Amino acid sequence: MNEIGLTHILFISTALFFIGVYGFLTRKNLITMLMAIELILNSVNINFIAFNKYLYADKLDGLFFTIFIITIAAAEAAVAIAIIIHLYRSLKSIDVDDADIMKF
Amino acid sequence: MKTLLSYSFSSLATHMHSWLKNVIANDLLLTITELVIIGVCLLVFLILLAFFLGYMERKVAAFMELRLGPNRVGPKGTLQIVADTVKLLFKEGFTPDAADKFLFNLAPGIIITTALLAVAPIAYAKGFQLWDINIGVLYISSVSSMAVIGILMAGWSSSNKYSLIGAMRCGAQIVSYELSIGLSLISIVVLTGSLSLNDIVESQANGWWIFKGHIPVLISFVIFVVASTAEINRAPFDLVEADQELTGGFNTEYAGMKFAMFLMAEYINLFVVSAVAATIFLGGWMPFHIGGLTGFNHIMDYIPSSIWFFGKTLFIIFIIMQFRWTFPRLRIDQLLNLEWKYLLPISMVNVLLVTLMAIMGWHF
Amino acid sequence: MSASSVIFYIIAAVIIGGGILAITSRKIFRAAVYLLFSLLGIAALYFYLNYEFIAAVQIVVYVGGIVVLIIFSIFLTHASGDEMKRPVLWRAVFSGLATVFAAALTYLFITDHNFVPVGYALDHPVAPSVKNIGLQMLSTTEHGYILPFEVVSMLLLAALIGCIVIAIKIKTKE
Amino acid sequence: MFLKEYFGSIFSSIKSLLTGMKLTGYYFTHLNKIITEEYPDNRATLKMPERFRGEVIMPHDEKNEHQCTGCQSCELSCPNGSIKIITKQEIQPDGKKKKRIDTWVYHLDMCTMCGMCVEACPTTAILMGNEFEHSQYEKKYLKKVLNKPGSRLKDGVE
Repeated sequence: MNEIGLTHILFISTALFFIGVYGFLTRKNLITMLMAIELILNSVNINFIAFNKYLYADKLDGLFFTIFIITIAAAEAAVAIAIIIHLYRSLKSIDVDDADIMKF
Repeated sequence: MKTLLSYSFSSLATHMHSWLKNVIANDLLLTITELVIIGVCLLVFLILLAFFLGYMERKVAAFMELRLGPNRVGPKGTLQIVADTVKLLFKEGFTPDAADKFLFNLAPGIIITTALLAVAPIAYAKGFQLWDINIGVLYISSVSSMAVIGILMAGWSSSNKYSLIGAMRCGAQIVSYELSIGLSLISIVVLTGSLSLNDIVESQANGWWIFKGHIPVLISFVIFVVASTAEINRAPFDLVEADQELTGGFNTEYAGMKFAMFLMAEYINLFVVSAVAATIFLGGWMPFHIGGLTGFNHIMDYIPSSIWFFGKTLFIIFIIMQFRWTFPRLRIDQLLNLEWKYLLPISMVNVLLVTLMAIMGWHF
Repeated sequence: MSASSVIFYIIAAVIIGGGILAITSRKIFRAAVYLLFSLLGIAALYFYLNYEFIAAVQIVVYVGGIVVLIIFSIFLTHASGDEMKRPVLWRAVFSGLATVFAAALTYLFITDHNFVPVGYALDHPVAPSVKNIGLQMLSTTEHGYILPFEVVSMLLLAALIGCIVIAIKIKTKE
Repeated sequence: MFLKEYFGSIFSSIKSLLTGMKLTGYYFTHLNKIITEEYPDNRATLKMPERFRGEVIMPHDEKNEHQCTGCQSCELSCPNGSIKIITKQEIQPDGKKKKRIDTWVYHLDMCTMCGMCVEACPTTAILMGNEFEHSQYEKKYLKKVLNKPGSRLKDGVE
């Protein structure tokens, strides 16, 4: 454990964050964009846990932030998928470029 | 005799560890060797277990239908399942042309991996537990929720309508029944105050929860058995594979060894579910005691703890098998009605009752 | 190199490899499966850091919930065997450049900054056990999280109702 | 009212489930009730149930007489044409000509043991037999003639 420092874990979370950002920028499909968002949220979770573990071992606040982020991510994914399915019903496509009308 | 009773496997494990330490100097190599030894032992145990359960299921089914069951290969048909395994081994591993080959071949692996992962924290006997994790119950329920991914994967990648319908049903079924499983487990967690399976077993030293916990625990035991039968896709909730309507559901396209892996995962899941039920409600490896009758209790103590554990587990397995050969299959709407209209509300109210009981200290 | 660091590098490879494949794979179901591997790797990382509770929660919520939801929506909106369009070249190049530069910048920050744990923290670590988490989650004192807990439960209820309202099929009289 | 219905349905369903499990449990614990016949081993003592349909037979009495008048209603009622009756004209002692069967051909390979011929027969000349070991190497052996050579119609059967 001693060889693996905080910076190792921060590199993972940085890489994951920017992978997510890249995916969010290049993908055009709503579901894959949602996946990219999940990656970004998870990289943030890793950061919270790592800081809690290595810097503030006397508190649990990072852990609580992670729990709340996971909860909110679940709610967000559920709502997003409801929207995607509704969009698919009206437009027969879940491509962001096709969803160009303001009300449907 | 006393030494035999207080015998625990931890001394054997430490002994083996020190012996291996002398033989293998390298730390990394030592860890890998030990992991390999444990893994091989576990795999052999589980394969033998799957063989036994397969034989047991055929015999139980036959006796309940006034038949004899397998009785040709080996004495009393005991080698029938071995013959079946050999046949499955030599069968062609067929992959459909339109299938997504990568996912098609990955799916049986995922399913069997999740089944194997859930075996880890179970306490088989006194002092014999592979991984005494402090969140045992949560770990098992989280790992077993991964099996749905494998089934969805198998159903989608076969690119076959039957498989896809089977996978959709499976998703709806497992995701909904997981809720009542979780709630019925929580009722015992509330009473024990710990998620660790070891602590839960220890808390039942003076009586199993099914006796100590009055009616609410009985209700959650029944809910657990019913919902876990649905979770592992066994009849009467086997409409994921539903031979008559879906020609096999998600495993329509599978043959040979890949199909054997699905089959083995089913039996391991059956074992895990029954072992969890036995651990949580029936006291795991704790012997059966009646307060006041010291002589009787002493006799019960002489039975080894592993026999208690496996006896209870086999009892639950037998009940689940009896479900299979007694009840007709449900329709999908009946299945979801049962969960969302009956099991979930009842188990929610039940958790409140159990919490009240735990606060007031009404249990023994 | 000890066993523990080998395990760490395997976990890191699974997380990053899964993430990269998840956003580049052109078959959408495969992307979801790679995402699953990435999320499982993150759960393994939590196990590695001895945060078992959060790892189990990660598996329950992400693998048992969100990935299953995503796969369900894929079932409902795609046909088996479809491939997605390749991203437009200039968009891929520019977003790739932007992310690489930003990642490099962050990398510089991380390597430059010297993270020093507070001495008090090292001497009095709190075990992230379920008991401690539960006690602190529901306490009303300084580091208690009872208010966010209740707010999040309200949010979940709102999300539940919102999903039903959005996805419900309104029967029109014809 | 709603609550009463709800809990009533729960209790009645639990009761019905227990009834089913009681039955299977009873069978499981009463192994002497098993009805499986281990066929090739117990061929000597095997006793088929009376209602078993193995083939169509035409019983002949000790004077080599059968009861078939050659009315051909069995041939008409057979759904897959496995019965073929060839008739002949026979001169009676009083000089009248009567229709009698010449050969009663039974194609066992086409028969599905539905038993409709037996039901159609007005004189109960044919029955379903219990014999079931019919396996042959060639299909032609499955074509059988049911009336024995030299047999004649029993007196008094019209």
